[in-house]
Amino acid sequence: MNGLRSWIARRLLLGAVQTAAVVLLVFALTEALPGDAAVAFAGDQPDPERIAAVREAMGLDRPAHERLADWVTGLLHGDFGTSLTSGRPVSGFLADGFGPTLLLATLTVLLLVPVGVGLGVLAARHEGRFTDRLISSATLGVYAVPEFALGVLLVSVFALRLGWLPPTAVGYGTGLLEHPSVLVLPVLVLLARPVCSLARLVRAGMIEALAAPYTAHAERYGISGARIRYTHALPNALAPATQQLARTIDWLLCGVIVVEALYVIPGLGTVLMNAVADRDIPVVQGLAVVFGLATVVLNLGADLVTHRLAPRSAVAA
Amino acid sequence: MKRLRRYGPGVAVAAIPLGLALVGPFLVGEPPARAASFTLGGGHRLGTDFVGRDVVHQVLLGGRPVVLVALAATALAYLVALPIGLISALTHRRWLEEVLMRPPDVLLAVPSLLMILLVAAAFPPGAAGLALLVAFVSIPDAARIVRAAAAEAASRPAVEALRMQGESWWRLAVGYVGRSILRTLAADAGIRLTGVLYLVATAAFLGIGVAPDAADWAVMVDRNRTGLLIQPWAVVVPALLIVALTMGANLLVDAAMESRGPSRKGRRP
Amino acid sequence: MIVTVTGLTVEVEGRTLVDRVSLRIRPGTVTALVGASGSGKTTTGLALLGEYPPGARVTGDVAVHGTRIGYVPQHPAAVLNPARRTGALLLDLARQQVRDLPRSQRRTAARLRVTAALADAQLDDAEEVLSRYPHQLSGGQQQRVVLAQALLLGARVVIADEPTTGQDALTKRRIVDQLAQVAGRGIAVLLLSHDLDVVRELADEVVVLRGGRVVEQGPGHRILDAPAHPWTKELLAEPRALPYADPEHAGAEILTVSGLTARHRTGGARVPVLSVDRLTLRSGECLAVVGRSGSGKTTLARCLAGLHRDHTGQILLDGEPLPRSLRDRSREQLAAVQYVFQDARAAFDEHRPVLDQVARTAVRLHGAGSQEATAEARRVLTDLGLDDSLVRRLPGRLSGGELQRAALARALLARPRVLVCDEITSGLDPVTRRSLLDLLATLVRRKDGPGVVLITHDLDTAAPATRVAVLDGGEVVEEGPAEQILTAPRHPFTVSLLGASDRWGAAVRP
Amino acid sequence: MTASADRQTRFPGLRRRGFLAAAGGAAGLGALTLAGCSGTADTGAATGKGDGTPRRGGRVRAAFAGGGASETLDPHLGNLFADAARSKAIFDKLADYGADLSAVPRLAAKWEPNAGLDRWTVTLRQAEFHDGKPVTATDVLYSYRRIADPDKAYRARASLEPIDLKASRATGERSIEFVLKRPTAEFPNVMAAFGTYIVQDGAAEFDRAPIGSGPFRFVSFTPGRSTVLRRNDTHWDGAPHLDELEFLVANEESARINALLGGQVEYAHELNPATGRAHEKAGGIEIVRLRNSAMQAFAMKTDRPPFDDPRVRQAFFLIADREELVNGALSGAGETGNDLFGKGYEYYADELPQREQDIDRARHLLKQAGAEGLKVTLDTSAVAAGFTEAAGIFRDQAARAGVTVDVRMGSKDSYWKDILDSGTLCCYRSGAMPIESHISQRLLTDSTTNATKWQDKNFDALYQQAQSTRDRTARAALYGRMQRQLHSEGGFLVWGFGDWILGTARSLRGVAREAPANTLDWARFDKVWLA
Repeated sequence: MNGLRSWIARRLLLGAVQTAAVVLLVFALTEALPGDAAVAFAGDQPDPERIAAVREAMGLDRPAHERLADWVTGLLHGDFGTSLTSGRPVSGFLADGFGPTLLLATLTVLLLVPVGVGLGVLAARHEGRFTDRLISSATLGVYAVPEFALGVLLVSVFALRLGWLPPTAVGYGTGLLEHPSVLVLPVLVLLARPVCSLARLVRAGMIEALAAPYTAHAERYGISGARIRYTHALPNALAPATQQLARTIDWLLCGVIVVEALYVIPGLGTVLMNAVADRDIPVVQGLAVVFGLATVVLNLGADLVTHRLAPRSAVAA
Repeated sequence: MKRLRRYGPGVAVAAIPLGLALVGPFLVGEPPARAASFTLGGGHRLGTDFVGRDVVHQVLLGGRPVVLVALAATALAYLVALPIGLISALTHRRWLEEVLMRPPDVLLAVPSLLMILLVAAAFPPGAAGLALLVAFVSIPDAARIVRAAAAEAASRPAVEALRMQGESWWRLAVGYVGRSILRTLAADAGIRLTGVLYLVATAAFLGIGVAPDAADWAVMVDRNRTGLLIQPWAVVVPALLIVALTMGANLLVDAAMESRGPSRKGRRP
Repeated sequence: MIVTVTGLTVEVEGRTLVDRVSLRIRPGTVTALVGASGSGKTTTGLALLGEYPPGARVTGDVAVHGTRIGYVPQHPAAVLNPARRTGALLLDLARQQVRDLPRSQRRTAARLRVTAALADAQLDDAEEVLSRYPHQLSGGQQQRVVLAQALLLGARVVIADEPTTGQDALTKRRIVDQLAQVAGRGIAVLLLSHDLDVVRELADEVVVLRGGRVVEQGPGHRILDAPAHPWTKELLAEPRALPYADPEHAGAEILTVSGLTARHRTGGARVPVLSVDRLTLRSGECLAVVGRSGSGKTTLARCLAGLHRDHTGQILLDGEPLPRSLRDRSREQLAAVQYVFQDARAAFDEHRPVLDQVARTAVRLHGAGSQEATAEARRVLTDLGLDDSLVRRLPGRLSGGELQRAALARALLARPRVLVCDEITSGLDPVTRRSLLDLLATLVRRKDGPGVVLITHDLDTAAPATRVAVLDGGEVVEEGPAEQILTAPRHPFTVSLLGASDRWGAAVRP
Repeated sequence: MTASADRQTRFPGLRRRGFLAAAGGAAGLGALTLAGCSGTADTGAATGKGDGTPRRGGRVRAAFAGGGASETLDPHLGNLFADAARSKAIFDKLADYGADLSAVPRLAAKWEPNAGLDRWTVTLRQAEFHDGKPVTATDVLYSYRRIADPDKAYRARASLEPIDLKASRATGERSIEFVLKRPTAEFPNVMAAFGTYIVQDGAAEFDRAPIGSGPFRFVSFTPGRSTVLRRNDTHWDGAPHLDELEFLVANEESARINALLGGQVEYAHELNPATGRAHEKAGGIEIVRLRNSAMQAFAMKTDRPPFDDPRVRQAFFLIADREELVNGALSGAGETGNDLFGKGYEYYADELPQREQDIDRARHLLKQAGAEGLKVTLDTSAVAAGFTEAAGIFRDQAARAGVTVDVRMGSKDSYWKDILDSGTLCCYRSGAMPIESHISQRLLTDSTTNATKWQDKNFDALYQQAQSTRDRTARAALYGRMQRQLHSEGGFLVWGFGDWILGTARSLRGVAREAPANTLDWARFDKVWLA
């Protein structure tokens, strides 16, 4: 397993490089945005004198590389810096936004795997028959609907017309868990697309695995159908799905921005949108670090799982 | 007959939006006079949109940009991903492989929407710019898929046999490897097209890239949704067309995948 | 009688794969189905398991009397689940058998049964094997695990499909012993094989198939020693005895390998796998390189062809060093050293007609125009017995033997000085193999014919060579004239290799 | 570009960029003495009628678009509607704007200028902070000095510019003498200006336990999420009817309306016109339209070609089909404009004839000016509702007069700065503020945000004259002259005034229906009750 350890070490190194690159890229892009925090702050009162004063107060009159260097130095000491706009520590922003987003993401992933896999296996089991056609077309259809459209639709039907669920999470703050009903719609919206893609991948993988000689062999030797499906075929079908799952961090982020806006959940997506609008670079940077790290860790995890599920495939470090 | 059964549904579903997108702009005449926004009747068969324009007129015009941006972005992504993937799969120089595949790996860690948000804000793009941008964020993933598929094909003895014959790189890369991974690419392209459409639509939701009053189905869905309760057609029609486009594309991909028959994974020993 | 097949006919889309086959299998005996590729052996074997190709029309009757049937396919890896540890299916099988026990005892009981079955299949380090993934096992271990599955199942009949194809003499020996032992336990073995040495050694009953029909059937020695049917005779014909090359013909040294050390990358490290002090090839001669799998013979061949770059030392062509990678070799150098692959099907582009692919050699290496090249290719192909209508097809429509000839033609079009043939006959049935080797001999014997490096695990194939080099563990342990090596080996490894095949008396017939 | 962009596109005035502020650099000559300076007066007019008798008790939740995690309760830092509404609940100003944007006294019981209009004596009413301490002249001076601190960039600093704070002093516990740098007849507008809240002497930190004198006391605050307040029983203007008030942040308009429909909030600020129309008749909720809240215009730079020629400006005035713009860009939720700011406000010149589209005359004028086949670039951005829509519509209208308008989209986060000095034609809007403030901020040679580059010595002189004129009628006449000039050749093509649309639960009563956004009765929760 020494090979595995050195592989992980190399992956972590790559992860660090990736995160650094993300931060640099984000910094460069944020710098390239028209206007800075001072201009954004001045808004419809772009009195030049006032902008200059704000700029000085925020330290924006210093060269970009100096500000970046300061920020990086701080980061190495575990300090994310302070928000330009509010003067509060960035770590506070991240900590506040992290809870709701993590809750949404965790719930989504927890539901995503069983539902996606279940649908995929069900469809594969009835390949070509009605159930399969139904699941396949439904997943295709839902997959094509962007989150915002689905969100509007679900609210209209389940919250406003039928009144079954609260339409937004307004006013629940961080106590989302105590009000599980407000989470139903957001999680449904977040789930929709990943479930579809996962189900489709699992279906394809299952069909292939069910047609493989080793499945035929187990069948030939009288192993029960359910056991073959879940313990013999499924692990093979999951390898490609796992990789896809890691990519859902990207999706979840897209989805989370939309869902947080639609359902008023004050998570990282909201923090990001506000910070970009405010040109609050330290906050955007802090978020880039968080997202970069999350992506790196998830991809590493996915590769490890793939390694376990498809041991033959050499995973490139 | 078999072909019809296989491709029929996909073609049928995709034909309406594609047809509208391609022919629509030639069918429209002068824009009808503006009316109040979100009204029904008054000679507007599908009512008016959020700035009082005729929805039918907008629908006819709005397909082309969506389809063009989506197709162009997908094509562009492959235009870059293909050489990267092919070269890195075929080269024996590890450094070259590193140089080609590491940057996409790094980009993979950047959430695509964050990327689009920032770039679009920094350099406000037009439709072409949006296509470029969406293509850009799709490159890493596409390059990885091309590379994986190409590496498999490149490791076959056929490639070594071609090398023994002194064949040129082009012939190897395009004539053999490219040809062998065509189906994988077609399947991936279908999925990517859906992803691109989704990104374009979501970008419109977030106000990126396209003029906010552009005749564009994705923009229409977003901008007209405020009037959903008083004038649903302005949202429902373009939304259904987008869904039909993605569904059709995926049905076609599925059909192509089915015709591929049993997987090629199990290679002859 | 444990299995009775009567008048079995299997048709797919109008083609008859198996035609009115009848056979009976008795417990504790080995029944061999013998025939060339495509003779219907596997279809018949699978029919016993109740499995048929998709869309098959089946008539006749297969009666299995009160037992499950075990199956050991040609490539055991295919039936081992790559995503599960080796023990997964074994434990599942055992668990079914211990259902009656109290829940607390089931696990231990199942475990015991699995270990016992592995022991029966001669796998000693059971725990170790069970916790590994299939790809971490050697081919032999994989085969034994699959056999253990059949034994654990309690199968009274085991079908072994081409168990020895592509195996070296020592491995073959082990497999034969194992099958004999299985039969010794009272289990009926249905052996599907074209390896007549194995059949001779094992079979109590032989059924000769051709084109899906039984041409001859009877007790093993009767069929093998006194075949009645001409096809059986052809199948049984002696392997080639005449030397490939004309001994008079051997000329100057064309290829010299000196101080070669080749490495493979495993994990992060580069491990040396081959080290050759000195090896030469003269024009007009045939050098056979023999060894077990993993001995480094293919690596040697690939170094010569420039397909394996990671090596030190020199390969001289006419005294001039050859660049390590074929990417750096000039056209002349490329043309001078050509390579024929083991798997001919994989070595052709499935999307282009064979003729076009063959002709490209002339275009690329000799600058011929495309018409000219096609004409030349057609001539060479016809020479090798492939007619025009055949070579205009896509590779998928040609048989393995035909494709191997086309591959030879592709190499010959380069007019090579050195032709490296890597296991080109493994996997071919005796008839096809013999004709291919005869063809090779004609080439070598031509006036400006190439020197041939023949990589093989099969001593019969190596025997007619001019010289033989024996590789073991990446080193040339012995080298010399074929006759000397194969009759009076000096190195213990060569002795053991020869000894293994000696037992069935078919080994050395120089 | 961002979700905030999104909300801004839809509704004017969200966040910093869209604030309908009335911050003015200069002062005006106001009503010299205020009639009806009594504390509780004048709110009734604006209050919803027929709502029955107020009932005490209950909790109201109000949804606003907010500023995210960087929000603050510092009343001087506030920039957003949400900030303004919260500040209004916790703090008081000396004065505030009535429905016609004239100053209404609040903490100031009365104000009195000297003869030269450059010294004003303000007497405070008896009021106390939430901690029981009285509001004194010291607190007022501390607050104003804090705002005017040159090291800080408080938004209201420009508004307080006319005051010489060094010379101003407390003349008693509840009386202050403000010394001004020049005669300022409209000084009460300064005291009513946005963000000029009175805090306690020495207060610097507001996010943990802000103390004001306003109708509600602080309970809790989570930036970007919620602010909970409760009734201040001792408020000088009478205790609020509500027990509790919670401000909630919901940036998406659809989220606010959904929350309202789902009963999660009782008040949703900033709805869009289509939403308004959809629910106006449906009856589930009440839709409140605050008229004349947002001026919508195109700003022409009068100092550079082609708009340095008044004939071209006039031609553009005539190109606009205002009805179509209001129907299209504002979805009908608004009124047409007459190229003047402040419809319905004090001093508005409503005697001027409404300008109508006249393409032929426009063509004629352009031809005279030698500007046939004119091509101009129209800057717009998703910074405010209706901007891009208006740009598109105007492009089509201009085409009929042979003018090619090229619409250019800019970044919304830096839009206001970008259009201030560059470009020639841009979309423009403004929230409610007194006409005087509009002039002083935007139309004088030395105005800091003069987006039309309207620099006219004569006009400047008229303004100075007005500021030194005590008599209200005489002053009105001067404003009339200025407006006539602007109407005939100014740089603002004011095509409409957008409604400000609110949604309220049917149980919420007493919501003012006449107060434009930014005035006293807008977003005022001390006079509402739950039926």
